[in-house]
Amino acid sequence: MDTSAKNSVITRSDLPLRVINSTPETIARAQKKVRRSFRQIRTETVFRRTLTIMGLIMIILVLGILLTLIIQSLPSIKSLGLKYLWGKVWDPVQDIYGAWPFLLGTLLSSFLALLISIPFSLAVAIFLGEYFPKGWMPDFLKNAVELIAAVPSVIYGFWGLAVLVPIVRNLENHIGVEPVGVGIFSSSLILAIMIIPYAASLGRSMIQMVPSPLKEAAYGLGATRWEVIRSVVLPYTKSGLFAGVLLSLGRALGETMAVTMVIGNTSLIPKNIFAPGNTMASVIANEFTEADKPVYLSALIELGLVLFLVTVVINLIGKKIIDRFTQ
Amino acid sequence: MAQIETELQLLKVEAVNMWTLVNSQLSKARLAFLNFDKDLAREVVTKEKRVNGSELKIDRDCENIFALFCPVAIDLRFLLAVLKINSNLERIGDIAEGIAKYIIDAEAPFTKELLDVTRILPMYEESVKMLEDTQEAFEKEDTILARSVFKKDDFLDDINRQAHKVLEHHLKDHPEDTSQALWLLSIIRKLERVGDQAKNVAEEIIFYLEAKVLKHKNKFV
Amino acid sequence: MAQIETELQLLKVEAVNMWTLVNSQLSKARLAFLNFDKDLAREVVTKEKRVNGSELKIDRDCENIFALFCPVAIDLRFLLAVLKINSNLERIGDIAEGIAKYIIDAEAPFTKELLDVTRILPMYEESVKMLEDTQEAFEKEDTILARSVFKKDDFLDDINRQAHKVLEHHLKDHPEDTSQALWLLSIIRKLERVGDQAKNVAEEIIFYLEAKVLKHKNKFV
Amino acid sequence: MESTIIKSRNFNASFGSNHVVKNVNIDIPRNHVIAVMGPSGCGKTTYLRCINRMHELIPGATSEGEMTINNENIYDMHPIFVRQKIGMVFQRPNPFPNLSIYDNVIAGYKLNGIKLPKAERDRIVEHSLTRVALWKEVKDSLNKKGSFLSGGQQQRLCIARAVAMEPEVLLFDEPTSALDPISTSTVEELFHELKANYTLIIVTHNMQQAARVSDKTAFFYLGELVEYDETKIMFTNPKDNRTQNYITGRFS
Amino acid sequence: MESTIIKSRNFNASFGSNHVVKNVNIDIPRNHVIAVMGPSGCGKTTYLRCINRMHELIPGATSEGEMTINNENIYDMHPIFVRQKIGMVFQRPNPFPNLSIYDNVIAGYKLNGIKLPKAERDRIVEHSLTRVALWKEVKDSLNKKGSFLSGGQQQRLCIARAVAMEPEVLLFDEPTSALDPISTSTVEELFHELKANYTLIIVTHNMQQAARVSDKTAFFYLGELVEYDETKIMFTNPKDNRTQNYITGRFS
Amino acid sequence: MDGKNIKYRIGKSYVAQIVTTIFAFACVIPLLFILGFIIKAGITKINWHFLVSIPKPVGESGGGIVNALVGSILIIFCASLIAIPIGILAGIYLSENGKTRLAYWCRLCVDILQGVPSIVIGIIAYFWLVKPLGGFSALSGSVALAIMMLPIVIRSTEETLKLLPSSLQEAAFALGMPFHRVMFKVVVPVGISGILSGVMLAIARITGETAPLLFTAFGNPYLSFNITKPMQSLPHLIYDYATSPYDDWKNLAWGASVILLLWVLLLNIFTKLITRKWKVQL
Ligand SMILES: Nc1ncnc2c1ncn2[C@@H]1O[C@H](COP(=O)(O)OP(=O)(O)OP(=O)(O)O)[C@@H](O)[C@H]1O
Ligand SMILES: Nc1ncnc2c1ncn2[C@@H]1O[C@H](COP(=O)(O)OP(=O)(O)OP(=O)(O)O)[C@@H](O)[C@H]1O
Ligand SMILES: [Mg+2]
Ligand SMILES: [Mg+2]
Ligand SMILES: O=P([O-])([O-])[O-]
Repeated sequence: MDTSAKNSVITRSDLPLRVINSTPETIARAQKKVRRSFRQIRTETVFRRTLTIMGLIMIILVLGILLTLIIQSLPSIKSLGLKYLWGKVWDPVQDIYGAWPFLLGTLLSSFLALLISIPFSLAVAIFLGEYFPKGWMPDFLKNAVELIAAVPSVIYGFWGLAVLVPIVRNLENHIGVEPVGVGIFSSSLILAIMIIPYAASLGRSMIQMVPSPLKEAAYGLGATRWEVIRSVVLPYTKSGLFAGVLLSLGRALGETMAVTMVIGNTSLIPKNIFAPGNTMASVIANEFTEADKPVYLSALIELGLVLFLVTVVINLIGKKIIDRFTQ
Repeated sequence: MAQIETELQLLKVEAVNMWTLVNSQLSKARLAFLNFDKDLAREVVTKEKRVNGSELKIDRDCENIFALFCPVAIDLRFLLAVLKINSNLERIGDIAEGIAKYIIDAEAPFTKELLDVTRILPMYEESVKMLEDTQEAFEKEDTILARSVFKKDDFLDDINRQAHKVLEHHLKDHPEDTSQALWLLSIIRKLERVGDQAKNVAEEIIFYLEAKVLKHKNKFV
Repeated sequence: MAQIETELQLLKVEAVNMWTLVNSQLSKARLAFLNFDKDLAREVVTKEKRVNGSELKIDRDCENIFALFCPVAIDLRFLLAVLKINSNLERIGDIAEGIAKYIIDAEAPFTKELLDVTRILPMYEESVKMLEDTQEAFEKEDTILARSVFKKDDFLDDINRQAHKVLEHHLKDHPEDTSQALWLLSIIRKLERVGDQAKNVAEEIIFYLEAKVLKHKNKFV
Repeated sequence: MESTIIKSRNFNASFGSNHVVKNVNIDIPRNHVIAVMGPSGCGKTTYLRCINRMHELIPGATSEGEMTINNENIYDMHPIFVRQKIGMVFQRPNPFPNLSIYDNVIAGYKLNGIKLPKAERDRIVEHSLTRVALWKEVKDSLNKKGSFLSGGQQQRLCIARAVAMEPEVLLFDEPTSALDPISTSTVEELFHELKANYTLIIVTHNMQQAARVSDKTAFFYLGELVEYDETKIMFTNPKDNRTQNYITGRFS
Repeated sequence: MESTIIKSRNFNASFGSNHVVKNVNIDIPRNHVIAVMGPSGCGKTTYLRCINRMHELIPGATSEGEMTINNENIYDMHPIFVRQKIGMVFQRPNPFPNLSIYDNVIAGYKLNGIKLPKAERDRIVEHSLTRVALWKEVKDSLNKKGSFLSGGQQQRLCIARAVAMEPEVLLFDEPTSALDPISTSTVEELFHELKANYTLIIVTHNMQQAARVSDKTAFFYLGELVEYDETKIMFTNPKDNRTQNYITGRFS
Repeated sequence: MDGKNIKYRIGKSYVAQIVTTIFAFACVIPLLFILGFIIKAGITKINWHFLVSIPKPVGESGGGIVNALVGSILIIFCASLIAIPIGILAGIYLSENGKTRLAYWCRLCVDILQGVPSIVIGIIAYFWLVKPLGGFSALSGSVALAIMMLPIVIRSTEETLKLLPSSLQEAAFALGMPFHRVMFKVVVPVGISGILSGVMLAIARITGETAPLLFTAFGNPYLSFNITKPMQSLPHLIYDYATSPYDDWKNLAWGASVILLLWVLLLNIFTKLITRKWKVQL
């Protein structure tokens, strides 16, 4: 829409028609009104430009992030090349930088967490979305799940360190692996709890979006409640539920503090899921301020770049699925 | 008030006007007949155009209401009744005109004796009365009054049925009255129709108000 | 096909049946008149009930279609036309019955001379023909045929207008024919009505097909 | 012979303390089209949903009184049986979006876990789609999703889905209020054909539709059944003043 | 004297490459009710929205041709002025939910930043609400939110809001299709009263409504203006076969 | 369709429902554990002194967290100042120009931003602010947190405005209102509860964030009001002291955890109240 007022001259056609044949004072009043309207029209243009600039800022921001990461990790990319990714040893003291232990640690802890959390988040989603959308009990559950998401990750880490790690150590004693307590398994447990709300609340809203006529159609054909859920609700929402899982995964991959506090922070390749390890995020958190050599710092930033790319891709896929679902 | 109600109200007014007009035509034709007043008769013939115009207007209004408002139940019955009453009234107007034309064509005033034997004067009065009664019944939505019309029609029918015999008898003694007798027979036949039409109108009024189809009932039951 | 189309189709069939029935009544009355066949005349009187029944049925059907389908445009015009045609046909049926009753009441066969001077036979034939033409025009949706009816009506009107003079004249010479003349006059007046009714029907057909209101037009323009 | 298929005696339904269907007595004859009309919120939908026990799916909804199908009390049967016998079609066409047209038609069997040989399934699909005059239009795209169909076709697909279960009664809740006039007329024409095999109960806001499609009409007002009669009589000569006022558009 | 207020000459409108209003020529007389009807998707709404330049709010929407109000080209004026002169009422009643009834009525002034003395505002509110026959019903609850009103009342409130700006023309896009029959009839009755002061253009799906409320009717088909005539004539004797088929419910 | 089959199906339905319920409520157990433990461990440490004094050095018991409290408040306040206006305006932009190419890329970027791990944002803030300005500062922490807030505010604004019926805007346009007035007088006020809840959510989320602060605000054992200098924050303090080997410090961390938890909890409750109160019935 062309909103620029061509000029501020008030023409006959700008006046309200009912005014044209009236007394001079009503015409003057109307002209005043019209002049104000011209001011409004100019403000409108300024406002639209401002909005567009805000939109642009977001793009610049993201491009800036990407560029910064790339530029800052250039030294490491140049000196280490691609084999950096599967280099098995990380030893800053000897200037050996291999990211494989952290990649493995990240993947292991995240997928394990995902595996543990899925049944619970799905159950919450179905319970809240379909079985009991209203009432005090589901309200309680809903708020509780929201609270899980709200608790800061550093508190999970702290609790994990203080409570969970000793329990896991006991467990490890029982099953006969090296009883360190801290390690991939502990961090997966913590992560699993932390990511339940993401898949659950997304799943719940997806399930609630299933049009009730659709469900009623199934009831109308004589289906039981479970059959309605299995044959109508779940198929209808499956892509949405998958997107919820993806978003949880993205969250697990990027989670820093809780993991840092319970994973053990060793640069060795984890031998099993109980072994201590390190994730990309936690290694950055631990070593960033200590990185004294340019390559060391750059190698850490390259880790950040990889983390950035992985999480971005996963998140984007999840978002696309949700967008498609909601349309 | 819903738009259709306004329209139906207007239609009713129109119908009542038509009634009044037709009534005045019939009464004037009667006066012309009584006083053998050819001028008045000519006026009746001229005014027939007005009746026709009125009929057309009501017909068109009914059609528009049907098309625009989709009437049902009592509204529908009212409209259908008005449609039928309208054409009946127009026919009565035609009859008044016909009688007027006869009077114009007739050569001489009718003899008192002939009028007496045929009982045409009470017949005429009664038919005018019937028409008035139906109008009142319609305006006041009075089915009792409408029903009263039926009995009066029997009276007309009786005179109509006797007419042939009476005239034949009269002509035997007064062959000079042939022309007059022929006119009177025509008029009596017409008046009988007025009675029938009035009865039809009364039936339509009852149909609209009570949703009973009376037509052809009293004849066979 | 939309439900209303089916209903209108059925209504049309019904109307055509009524037409055929009325036509047969009128023709039978004619035969009874020609052959002075009182039995046939009585049959006509009895069968009049059927015509009435048919009229009632069509009326009720029209009312239902109005109430249920809310017809507009050509459908509406068709229904209105059928409504009017229906009551006209019923009137023609009545007239056939009336003629039959006259024949029952008449004492002796009509003399050839009287028939000839009044030209009642061609009049009768023509009116039957008019009715048949309208039926065909209705069935075939043929407005040209419908229009042709108007001319025929002039012929009837002419005979009707002459009737009084002719009969008066005849009676002067043949006073013994009084009764017959009176009957014939009644019948002629009735046949004139048949012509009018047929004309009305033709007008309705044209109205429905072309949406032109012809009524009262040719008379005054 | 006209026989009664659905019968209510002193039937009541409530949402919690909100009494929305009051003492309804009605006899619905087999193989007829019954229209249920009345002003908004008068309980038409609620009554309809009581017939196949969908009402009780809403938390807090209760009902009492007698409601029988073929003289068996519906409320003594298991709802699953009831719903198989009494199909339902909703306001907006709602084919299952994740299923093909074919699967939508036999969804009732699939949902109920009834396994049929392929030939039998094909027969049911063809038969049901033919019944709703959709077979010709979709027989070449049975494996496509139903969502590419037009509104009227989708609604007919939903009717086919209900028909496939071979119910005795079909309930329709404002089946055309989400359709444009052309689709509406395709669906309305269908009703006449369906009534040879089923009993149809249609809730509609649209008086003209009730007039066009139904044999008998029930008029609800404030939860009461005010009048129930032949449609022709309802629209030419209603007995109750409330009916008359409603259909002639005069509202008090 | 009947004078033309809105006039289109060879008016066209498109959504991108989708040409939805084609060469429309129409003369709309002052102080009349004009109904615009036609099958779904024929461009009725689009044409209506072109009249007060709401069409161009949709990205990619274009229009060309002449459209005048009182012989001045609407497309030479600034849309803000056009819209103050030509009010619009939408399908669903949409009072501003965050404003009271009072504020809703003068929203056109208040939200445009036009300051009026309190007395003047009171006068406008009372006058507008009286015009739409709502004053009596709401005068004691002017400070309540509009959402507690019934559908018909809300729609009348929206009309009052448009009326408060003293427009010359009021556009209605299916103003009653979201209302129940009772509310519909309250709104329809209003049209007759409003036409004394405004020119009303009403898009409607409901043929009967067009018949009931309008003086003239325009019939659109596939983007063309097929016929435009007195409503009475349209419904008793339409000239175009497409019109006849549409209004008699026979669709090809 | 025999009765046995039906009974089996109904039974299955019930079993499924029970299993679902059990799994759903199982999630609550760890939460209760965590909350219970933290409150038990931390609540006794909290007193007035704890709230108004700065931490004591190693070996001295007592001490408080006032520096972290003040720091958190300041950092969050500055982050909000940056993120809320930009976020709301960008949200309006997205909801209004939904289909343009720029909006597509903008939306994509917002989606990307939402998925960026917090630690990466920390890195970015480090390079954009800490290095150029020559030292850690609260301000750089605020910027990092603002970047984290942005996508939440933008998306919640956009979603809220999109959910509003378009008839609302059209009604306003049809009254001849200019675009900015339509937005600020009609659309935003009606959608204010959704926008506010997005803002509160964003604040709640960054309140607990530690990673981006690690190398921006850095932490500071002393009370500081200078946003261009390093500053302590609650989560950072918890992280530092929780991973320290000293019991006194751990106790301090437990206390701080309870405070942080309460803070987040209150924010959540506050959000709920606000959205309920401001919710406009459409
Ligand atoms: N799910 C529900 N919970 C509570 N009350 C309800 C519910 N559904 C409907 N009602 C109430 O029950 C009454 C009847 O509703 P019902 O839907 O049967 O009316 P209806 O006649 O179908 O109206 P409409 O024509 O608007 O569909 C209404 O007044 C409504 O307030
Ligand atoms: N926002 C839009 N963007 C693109 N095309 C549109 C848009 N709105 C409408 N159209 C197209 O323009 C055509 C005309 O639409 P319009 O809304 O004017 O029809 P209508 O006659 O009002 O139909 P209805 O009765 O369904 O409201 C339709 O075919 C539609 O596909
Ligand atoms: Mg309902
Ligand atoms: Mg539209
Ligand atoms: O039209 P008629 O009065 O002669 O039946």
